[in-house]
Formats: sequence, structure tokens, C-alpha cells
Amino acid sequence: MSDSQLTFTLATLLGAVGVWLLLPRGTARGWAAGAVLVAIALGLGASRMLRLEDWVADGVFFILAGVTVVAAVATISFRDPVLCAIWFGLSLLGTAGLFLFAGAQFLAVATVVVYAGAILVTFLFVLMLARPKGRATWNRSSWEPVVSAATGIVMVGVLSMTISDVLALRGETGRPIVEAAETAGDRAEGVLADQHVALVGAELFGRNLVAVEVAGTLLLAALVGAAVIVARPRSEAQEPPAAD
Amino acid sequence: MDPEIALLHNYLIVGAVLFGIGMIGFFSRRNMIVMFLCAEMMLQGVSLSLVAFGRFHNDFGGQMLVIFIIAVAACEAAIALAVVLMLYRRAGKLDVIVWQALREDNQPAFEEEALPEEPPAEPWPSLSRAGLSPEILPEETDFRSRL
Amino acid sequence: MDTIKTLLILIPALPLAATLLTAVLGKRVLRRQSHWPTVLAIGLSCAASLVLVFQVQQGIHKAESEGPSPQVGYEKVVTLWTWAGVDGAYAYSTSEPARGFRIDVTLRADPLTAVMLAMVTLVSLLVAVYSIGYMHDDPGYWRFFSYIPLFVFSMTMLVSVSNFVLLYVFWEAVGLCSYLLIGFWFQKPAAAAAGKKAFLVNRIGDFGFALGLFLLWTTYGTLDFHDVKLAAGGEGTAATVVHHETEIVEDADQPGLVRAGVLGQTMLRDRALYVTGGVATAICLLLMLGACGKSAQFPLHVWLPDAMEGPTPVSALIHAATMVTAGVYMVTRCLPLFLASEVALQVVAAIGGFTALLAALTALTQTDLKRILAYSTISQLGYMFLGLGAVTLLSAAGAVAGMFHLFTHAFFKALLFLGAGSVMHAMGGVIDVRRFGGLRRLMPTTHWTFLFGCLALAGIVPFAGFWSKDLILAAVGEQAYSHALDPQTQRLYYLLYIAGLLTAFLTAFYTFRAFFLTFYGEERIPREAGHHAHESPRSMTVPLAILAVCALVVGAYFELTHGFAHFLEQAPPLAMIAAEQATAEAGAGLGQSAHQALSHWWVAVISSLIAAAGIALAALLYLGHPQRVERLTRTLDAGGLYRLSRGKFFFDEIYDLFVVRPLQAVASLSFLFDRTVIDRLVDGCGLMPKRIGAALRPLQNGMIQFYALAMVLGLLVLLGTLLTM
Amino acid sequence: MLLLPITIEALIKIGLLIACLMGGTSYLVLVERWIAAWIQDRRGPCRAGIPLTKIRLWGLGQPIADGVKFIFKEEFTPAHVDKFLYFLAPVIILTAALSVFAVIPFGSVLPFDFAGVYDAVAQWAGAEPLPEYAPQPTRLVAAPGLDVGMIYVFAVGSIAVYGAILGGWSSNNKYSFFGGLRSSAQLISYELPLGLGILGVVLLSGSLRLDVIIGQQAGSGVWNVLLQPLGFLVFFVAAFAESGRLPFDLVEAEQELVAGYHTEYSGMKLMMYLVAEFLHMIAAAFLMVILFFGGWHLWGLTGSGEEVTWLEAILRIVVLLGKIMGVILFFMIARWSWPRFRFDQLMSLAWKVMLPLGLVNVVAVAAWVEYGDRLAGWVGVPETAAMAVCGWILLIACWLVVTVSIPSTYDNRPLRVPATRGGQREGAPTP
Repeated sequence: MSDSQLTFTLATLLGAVGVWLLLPRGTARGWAAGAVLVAIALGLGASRMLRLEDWVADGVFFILAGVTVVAAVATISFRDPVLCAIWFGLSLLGTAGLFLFAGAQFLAVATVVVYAGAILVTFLFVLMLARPKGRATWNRSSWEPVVSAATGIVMVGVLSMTISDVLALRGETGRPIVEAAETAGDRAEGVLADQHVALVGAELFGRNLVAVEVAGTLLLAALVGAAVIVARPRSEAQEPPAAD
Repeated sequence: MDPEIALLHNYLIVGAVLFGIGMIGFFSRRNMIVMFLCAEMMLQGVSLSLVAFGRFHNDFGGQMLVIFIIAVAACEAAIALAVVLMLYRRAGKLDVIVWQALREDNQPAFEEEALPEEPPAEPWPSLSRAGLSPEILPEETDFRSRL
Repeated sequence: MDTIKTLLILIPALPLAATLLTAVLGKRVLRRQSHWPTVLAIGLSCAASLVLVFQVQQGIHKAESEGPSPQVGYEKVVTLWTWAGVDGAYAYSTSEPARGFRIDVTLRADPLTAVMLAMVTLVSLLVAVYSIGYMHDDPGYWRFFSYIPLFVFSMTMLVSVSNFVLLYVFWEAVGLCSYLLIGFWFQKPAAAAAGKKAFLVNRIGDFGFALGLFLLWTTYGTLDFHDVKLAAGGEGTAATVVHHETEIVEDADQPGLVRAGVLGQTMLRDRALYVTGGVATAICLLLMLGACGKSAQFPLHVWLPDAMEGPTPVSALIHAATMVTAGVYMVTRCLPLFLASEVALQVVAAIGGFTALLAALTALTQTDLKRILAYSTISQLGYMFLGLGAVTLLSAAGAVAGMFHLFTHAFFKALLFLGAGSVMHAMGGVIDVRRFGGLRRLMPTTHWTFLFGCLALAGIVPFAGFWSKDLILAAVGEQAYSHALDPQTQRLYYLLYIAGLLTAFLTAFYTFRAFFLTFYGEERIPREAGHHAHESPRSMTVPLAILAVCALVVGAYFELTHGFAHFLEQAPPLAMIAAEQATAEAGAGLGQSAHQALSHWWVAVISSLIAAAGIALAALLYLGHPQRVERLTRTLDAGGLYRLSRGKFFFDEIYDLFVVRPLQAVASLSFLFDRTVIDRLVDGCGLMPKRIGAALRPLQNGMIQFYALAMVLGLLVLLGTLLTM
Repeated sequence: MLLLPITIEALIKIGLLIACLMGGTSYLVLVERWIAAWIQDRRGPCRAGIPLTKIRLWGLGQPIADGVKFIFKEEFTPAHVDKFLYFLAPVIILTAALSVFAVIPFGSVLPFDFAGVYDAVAQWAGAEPLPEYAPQPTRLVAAPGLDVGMIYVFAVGSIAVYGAILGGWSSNNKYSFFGGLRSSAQLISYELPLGLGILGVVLLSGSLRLDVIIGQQAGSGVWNVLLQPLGFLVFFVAAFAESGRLPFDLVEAEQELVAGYHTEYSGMKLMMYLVAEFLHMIAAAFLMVILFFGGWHLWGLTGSGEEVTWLEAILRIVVLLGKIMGVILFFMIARWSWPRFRFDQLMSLAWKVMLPLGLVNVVAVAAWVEYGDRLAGWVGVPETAAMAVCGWILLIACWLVVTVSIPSTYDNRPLRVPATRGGQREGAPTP
């Protein structure tokens, strides 16, 4: 077992225990330990990240990735669904930042507009109307937290080890990878060009025009569907049963 | 090492972690809306990977896919929200465990274990009616539920 | 589209349209007027058939005036569309290329078909008109009039298709109509049972027929009657058939241009392709089995008497004039095949003669008027087969005679049945001759027309039956004469000749027995008659009169002008024999026809005398004192003969004992085996997935999160396998 | 290592921006009060001057005094609030309001290469020289490389909703909650016409970058407001609504909701909310000027190219600020001139009037971009003139259609005769 695999295995184990402790289990005990464990696991993982161009880039990336991942962990570990949604929003902002950092400007703003701007607000509405504070049993407890955390983290571990194995260890020497990086062409003319939006638009309405039309139809169908599902005749309108 | 390879590596790992965390949340959380958020988080992890691959290969295909993911996620959100609302109207809960009707006939339902009762929330201050001693009825402790 | 094609399509299409119209609109819209589409359609069909006869006649003349041609006889085939085509369906051996299987929907026009079409549509028209009066207050009026054109459609298709598969299809279709119409009053248990019986007995024959077809295809590689011209160099594939209409059999000598049909391959002059021996005999006997079923010949004749449970017009149309003659038609059509096997021909003749005698004996003592006529039908059909069996390579006289008898018989037997129906109608459904009598004053028209029919059936000069029956007897006698070198065969044909004569005597006797019992003697009317006891309405008597005229005229006209024989001999199966005969006569230069004419006259005289004797005996017994009959009955009964005849030779009982009972026993044994062994096995197999399902069922717990988890676990296993590999 | 000077340059610009915006905001408050006083025919703040002296300076010290007061006021936190969100909400809204200015140019360019200056300083300090690069003038935008400027404004604007809705909800107060709900509904609704109004401009200039949009107007010398007045109308109304000023201030309608979503706030947190509101207004003014009024461009004064002298650069900033000041003054005067909408009227205006008008504008501009030059060539007039004529005709036509087709139910006047039986109204006002 190589050094990197050892690190990732350790991070996986610690992360699994940490996430299990953090998940709502009907009791608040051990969340601090869980947070520490998750932090250590993330740190171990971060130690295996590769260095980028310079320290500014490194710093920006680590801040963005850290915010994203920590917010994600917070999303699944807070009881109060409203707070979950807020943390999820933060995670989204982090993701948008990562998009921006990777040069996908349009995606970054589109993610914020669509998710943070529209979807999340709607969810907040529902949450606020439905049930305040994470006091209900279904917010306080989880379904099989041990199994879930173990499965998910094993998945992450397997994926990370594979990625690291392929890219970090063989990134120096592995011919296909190096060649792919070298033959990709001048990114400043492509995905990182100044005229980003124009290129995205050309691609979107050129090669993917049919897909755009299909997606538009899908959106319309979803709109109609949602309206039909939620609408109910006035005679049936009644107060929702009292929430416990 | 080529910084582009390093970037790809880092993004893929972050994407995988995001995907995994979303997955754990989807498995274990019982609030339907939180489950939905977790599903979206998984999509975000995938989107990150796609963008990174697109950048690595200097190709817009990855970004196009993410745009369509966003579109589909918006549809999904609309429908899911509608369904969740309907389910909430019918059960009065956002608990996903309520909805086990599709199990086999003679299978026992999943029973949630009894949780220890939490101490009741501190009653919020409210003004007493003029001339009366302030009396706080139990249902008045949570006046927001009537909004 | 030329005239013949139009006519060939119109003749079946009109009745089919009438069927659909009546079936759809009959119950609610047409009701009491349901007969109109039927009568109109069949009338037009009939007219078209007559036109077709003249068209064929013209075609023959045209061919004759054009001088000698390689074509034998006259036929015109119209291909409508291809029903099915499979390339390379079957190969005999590895050395030969596999041949295709192909069914074209083809209609044909030749003298045989034309005669059958004309006869069928004409009789159908008269019967349909008759039915208007006969069925007038039946609740199933519209149903009746939707079945009748369906039958006409099937029957016209049966005689005009040019392919064995289609022949089989419509063979079954007329069987279906027969079944539907026998059981028309399905509320009556007897009618339902009779329908079932007819259906089952016919199945036996049809099974043989089907086997015969399979054997035909494996032997000849085609099921078309006619030859098909192909594109040059092509071999039997669907794509290479280029023509749609053909004046046939021109280039039979040039392989690759013609794919010979079944009957074309067996053409007498093309000896190289001639199949003989066991295969030919087997094919012919199987086909004959089919014909026996449909035409009610021994041993499958038992269904026809019971079929009289159906409405009388149906008996007249289907079970006397048309459908039951399908077997005769089929054997005639297949004569080139039968000529390949002498045994088969002898079997046909033997079955025909035996059935004729047996049925005549049975008819002697029956008391049910319609059953008497039914046995008479069986007997007359036997005559026809006897005639067909008397065909040789050198003489088609027997076949022509058989077909002629078929033609004349259709008219007078339909007449007799309709007359019986008229009596039955007047007697309020009573048909037992012992319960009524002396009706000649009450129903004069029926009386006179019935008399005409009886005379025709008995074979009295100059009525139709006389001419055709004599031709058959003459042909059989000649056959016996011509086999002078083969004593065994000669003995067989002499026996059959004597049986024929005996049958003629018996026919005359039982026919007039029934006639005298019904119309003479003291006037007796059963209670059931009620207000019906009077002459039938115009719609019933007019067809009777027409048929009576036909019964008087058709035989004499066609025989004296030789029109029928000349016309029919141009049909390909018979034309082949005629051509062969001409060649042989030219070679031998003998005056065979002189002998033929002489024996013909002798037979005519003898049979007339015998028939007159039969009538005289009947008059002696039944116009005189009833005690004479009783005495005679007692005398015969002492020897058991009377009981035997009365009990229809106990065929039903024998079949019951030897066929039905053993089958039932085997069936119950099989049932037991199925229940105890096979069902248990199946149950056991069924239990296995149930158990496995029960073991896996907890997985289906309705929790969406569990499902997602299961998916991911599966994915992890897959990933792990991939990574460790 | 070009990243470092760029980062430093950006940080300097950000610092400058924040300082100016904060200072500007406080003085805008003073201006608003003066205008309110002027309209109401009274004297506004005029006493606060230099502390501890008698020098009043026409009340110019008032903002400083206000600030001090806010800072020293007690941070009162009600017992029933959701603490975390209660503290978070004003931060979110202020951050969002400030973030908008990242892509908004506050001038044209300065004829001065920052990286070169940095290099000189660094070499003097003993560092290695920078690698070869092409010197370029300094752009007066905080984030000059962002190609999605306009959508970025949108995205950040949609985040601002959180501040209002979370503040309203976490305050645990009916009025606050209503305010939050209203705010989110209003902002989400008016984002659509806002976007449609912008879309026309973007279609015409072919870029989402604000400096390119200004450059296009400066280059042609024709401001967008002349070309597509309908788009301007839509954008103007939507921007008013987005910034939540009267007559669109239902979010904090004092007569109905006490103070809306910030009822329970006080001290610095309240100040954050108020500053954010002012920043929204300033951002709206900026966008309006940049998109429709040619940005820093003024005929015959500022020039129109990339090459500038110091004088021109400063003139451009002054012109831009002057225009913005004009728009803000209009905002302020409008506040005291119009009554507030009712909520259903607000929604009807957005969905039934502004959205269709915006669509009409977008379609018209798209058609013009596709076929306009041919049409102009066929008629034989300059393209810009033809477009301006078409645009104004469109505006007038739409105005007529809307005016005629608005149903009488939107008429706010009371019905003279109540409904009688049979559903017939006698003497109902004719529409």
C-alpha cells in the first residue's frame, strides 16, 4: 500500500466516524468530537492535494474548496432544515467560486442565479411555512446513520484513491495523461478565452441547439406539472392536519 | 508536474467528496427537503468534475453538460417541491419514513426508535391582555405554526 | 381489368358485402327487411355467374377458332395478391436447392368452375327467396340472412380459387356456415348436438384432407392448381413472378419459364413428372377421406341425416344442393391425380356404390320426410362418386356423368327439400309422414312440384335424373366391359353396376313411398298445424315452380344437345383425358363409340324399367290397404332386415361403442394423469420462485433511502471488481 | 507572477470603492433629508457642524453624528429571535450590496500601468523583475476580467434576497416575516422585467461587460435610451422596484408592517440594512446610467476611445458621477411625490404589464439586429436614426395598448353603485 493510499484510507476511516457522530442521532453527544474527526480527515485529504501554479492560486483554491466541503458537511449534520438550506447555499456559493476559479464564469453565475436565487428561496419558503426549528423527531434522528456514513465514505475513499492513483502518481510519467494535457491546446484561446460568454453561447446554440430546445420543453413540462400537482380544487381546500 | 493535471486532480477529489457527502445525507436524513438538497449536492459534485474535465481537455462539452444539469435540476426542483407540498398536506409531516406504502404486502413497516424527549422550548414572551394575568396556553407557545 | 376478372371478383364479393351489411345493420336497422341485401347480392351474383358461363364459352370458341395450341382445355387464372411467401422453406435433400413456399390469392375461370358457380348461385337465389316466406316469423331472421350470403361467399370462393390452401380455407368456411346453420335454433338441444356432430365428423375428413395437402406439397413442391409463368431464369421466388394473369400452360416444356402447378405436373402427357405408386395412392385416399367427410360418404355419412335439424332451406341449399357436393367437385378437380392410382379410383367407385346402396336401404323405412330425403342425398352423392370412380385414362365419361348428376341433382333435390319444407311449414313443424296424409288437395302446388321432383329422382323419362343417372350407370357398365383382361376388377365393376341398378329401384320405391304417404290417402292434419294448414305463400311456391321446371328441363336439354358434356370437357382435368382419348382413338381407329352408344341405350331401358317397377311396388303397397304394408314389415322383421334398416344399420351405436367410449376412457385416464402427476410437477416448479421471492421480499421495504443505499452498494461492488481486476 | 500585482491592484480598487461608497452613502442620507425638507417646505438638518465648536457648516456634520450614534447605540437583541440567522442576515445583505460593485465601472481607464509601477517598486526593493508582458492602462473596475458582468449583477442581486427573508424570519415577528415574504416575492418578480430590459441592450452591444456596453454607446455617440425607450421604461420601473424605494417600498411599509423585515433590528445591524438599501439605489443608478445614458460619455467633452489623457480620464469620472447624481436625485424626488402601490397592483404591474412589454422590446431589438440594416438601407436613412424612430414608435404604441387594455378593476377609484342581484352593475364606471 502506497503512502497516498494509506493517507486516504485513514482519512476515510476518520471521516466515517466523524460523519456518523455529526449526523443527527437523537442526541447531541459527540458532535464536537465528530467535527474534530471530520476536520482531521479533511486535513489529511488536503495534505494529498497537488500544488497549483503559485501560492495565491493555492490559497484561493483551498479556501473555496474548504468552504464548499465544510458547508456540505454542515448541511447534512444540522438539525434545523432552515439552517441546512443556508449551509447548502453557502456550499453552492463555494461551488460557484470553484467554477469561477476553473474559468467557467458563466456557470458560476448561472449556478448562483438558478440555485441560490430561485430554487433555494422557494425551499426556504416551504421550510419556513412547514415547521420551524429542528425539534421534530424526523429532524432529530436519521435513518441508519452508521450504514449510511460507512457506505458514503467508502465510496469517497474508493474514488479518491483511484483519482489520486491515476493523476497524482502517474501524472508525471503516465504518457496518456501528460499527452492529453499537452495536446489540449492553448486554453487561453479556448475555455479560458477573454470572450468567454460568446464562446459558450456559440457552443450552446451551435452544437447543442437541439438539446437546448429539449431542455426548454422539459422546463415547460415541469412548470405545468408542478402547477397541476400543487393545484387543488377550492372545495377540497382544507387546513393541513396539525403537525406534531 | 503540469498545473493543469494538478487542478484536475484537486477538482475531481473535491467533486467526489461533495458527491459522497450528498449521498450520505440522502441516505440518512429523513426530512424530504433536506434529502432533496443532498441530491442537488450530488449533482454539484458531478458538475465540478465535468467542469474540471472540460478545462483539462480544453473543451466546452463539460460546461454544456453542466448547463443542462442545471436546467434539469430546476425542473426537478419544481416537481419535487410540488410533490413534497402535496405529501406535506396529506401527512402533516415532512418525514420520508411516513411514505412506505410501496413495500411488499406482508413486510413490517420501519419503526422509528423512540427518541428521548427534548426539554420544551422556552416560551417566547408575549404581552398579556389588559387587566388579566398573563396566561400562556400550550398552543400559544408556538404561534408561528398558525402562519 | 377485363370482364372475367371483374366477374370473378364480383361473384364472391357481393355476398360478402351483404353479409357484413346484414350482420352490422340487421338487428337494429333492417330487422324484417334483412333479406333485401342477401337477395339482391345473390341475384347479382347469379347474373354475374351466368355471364361468366357465356364468357368462358366464348373463350373456348375463340381458342378453338385460333387453331391447335399446346394448351389443354381452357382456363384463365387471375392473381389478386400474394398472401404468404417464404423463400427456401423446404428442401428434400442437400443436393437440391430449397424451394420456396408461396400462396397467391388466385381465382380461376374454367368450365368446371363456371358450372359450379352458376348452379350454386342460382339455387342459392331460389332458396333465399323461398326463405323469405319460410323464415318470416323467426326471431333470428337477420341472423339467418347474414349466414346465407356468408355461405354463398364461401362456396363461390371454394369453387373458384386455384390453390389447395385456399381451397382448404373455404372448405373449412363452408363447414363453419354449415355448423352455424345446423345449429341455427341452438335453443333446441337436438340442433346443437347435430351441429356438434357435423363439426366433429367433418374434422376427421378435414384432417385427412390436410394430411393429403401436406403430402401434396412435399411431393410436388407447390399447391397451385395452375402453372405459373416465371421470369427467365428465375426459380420460384416471390420476386420473380412477373405476370398476374395467364392463359396457362403454354411453355410447359421449357423449364425455368414455367413453374408447374400440381395439376399441371400431373398432366398425362408429361410422363417424366408423373408420380405413381404408393405416394399417389396415399394422396388420393387422403383427399378422398376429406371428400367423404364433406360429402357424407361411408363411413363418415352419419352427420348428414342429423343435420336436418337445421331450417329446411338450409337443408335444401347446403345439405343437398351445394356444400355436400364440394367433395365431388374436389375429386373432379383432382382427377389427374386420381388417374395416377387405379386403386384410388376403385376405392372411390366402391365407396360411392356401397354408400348409394346403403343409404337407399336406410331410406326405405325412415318416417321422417326430411331424413328420407337426406338418405336419398347420401345415396345420390354415392352415385356421383361411383361415376367419378369409373373414369379411366381413356374415358372421362364417368366424371362428366358424375358432374352432370351433381348439376341435375342440385335442382331436383333442392326442389324436394323445399317441397318438404313447404309441407312442414303447413303442418306446423311436423315432419313425420305417419302423422299427416292426403295433402294433395290442401297444397296443390306443392303436390305437383313435389311429384316432379320425385319423378326426377326416380329417374323417369324425360326428367333430369333419368339422363344423368343413366350416364353414370352406362359409364360403370362400360368400365366393367373394358376391364375384360382383369377379371378381379371386372368383377368389382359388375358388382357396382348391379348395386347401381338395385339402388335405382330402391330410390324409385322410397321416393314414391314418401310421396304417397304425404299426399295421398285419407286427409290427416296434425294438431300443431293450426292456422298454417294451407298452401304456402307466393315467395315459397314460385321458387318451387321454377325448380320443378328446371327438374323437368335441364337434363333433357343438356343431354340432347350434348352442351353440358362438351362444355365441361374443356375443363383442364377432363380435357387432358379427352385429349388422351383422342390420341388413342386416332391410333387404334376403333369404333368404340358405337359400343358406347349401344350400351347406353340398353342401360336406359333397363333402368327405366326398374324405376317403373319401384314406383309400381310403392303404389301397390301404399295406395292400397295398409295391412299389406304391415304384413310385409312383419315378414322382413322376422329376418331382422327391417330393424336393421329402421335403425340406420346402427352406425351411430357402433361408433359410440368403438370410438366414443374408448376415447372417453382414454380422456379420463389422461385427465387423471394430468391432475396427479403433471399438475403436481408444475405446482412444484411454481413453488420455487415463490419461495425465492419470499426470501427476497424483505428487500422491498418501501423505503426510498434503502433503495438508494442498495444501488450504491451494488455500484461499490462493481467498482471494487473493476479496480481489483 | 503577474497574479500578485493584479491582486494588489484589485485590492486597492476594492478599498477605494468601499470607502467612497460608505462615505457617499452617509452623505446621500443627508441629501435625502434636505430634499424631503425642501419638498415639505421646511428646513432640513442644518445644525450639526464641527463638534465642540459653533461652526455649523450647513449641517454637513450630520452624517458623522449619525454614524457615531449608530455605533454607540445599544445592540439590543430580542429574546425570541433565532440568533445565528438574526446576526447573519444583515451581513448577507450588506455583502451582496457591496459585491455588486465588483463589475460596475466607476470611470473609464487611467493612462497608467499599475503592473509597471509595481515592478519598479519591487525591483527597487530588490525583487526579481516581472516576466515580459504587454503594458496596459488601468481599468476602473474592480474585476475587469469578468466576462459575465451583467449576469453577475443579477446573481448577487438574488443573493440579497436572503438578507431580507432571513432577517424577517429570524426576527420571529409577524410584521418582519410579512416584510421578508413581500421582499422576496417582489424581488423575484421584478427580476424578470429587469432582465428583459437589460437583454435589449445586451443584444445591441453583443457583450455582457458593462465597459463594453459603455464603449459601444460612446463609439456610436448615441445613447441606448434614445434607441430603445421601451426597454428603458421597463428597466427603470424594475430597477425602482428592485431597490425597494417608494412607490415600491411595500417591504417596509410603515403604515402596515411597522418597519418590515428590520423591525427588530437596531444599532449597527440596522445601519447595515439601511446602508444596503442605499447601496442598492446607487447600484441601480449606476446601471441605469451605464446601460442607457452612455456611462461616462458626453458629447464633445470626454472623447470616446481607449486612449485617454489624464484630463479626459478625470472628466469621464466626473461626468459619470454627475449623471448618477442626477438619477439619484430623481429617485429622491420620486419618493416624496408618489403614493405607495397596493401589493396586488405591484404584482399585476410586474407580471401583466412589465413582463409583456419587456418581451416585446426584446423581440423588437432581436428583429432589428437581424434585419435592421436591410430595412434602413431600403428606406435610405442612417441605421441609428431609423432605429430610434422605430423605438419611439414602439414605445408610443405599447403605451396606448397598455392604457386602453388595462381592465377597470385596476382602477383604484371606488365603485359608485354596489353590485345588484343578477350580477349586473348599474352605472358602473366606463373603462
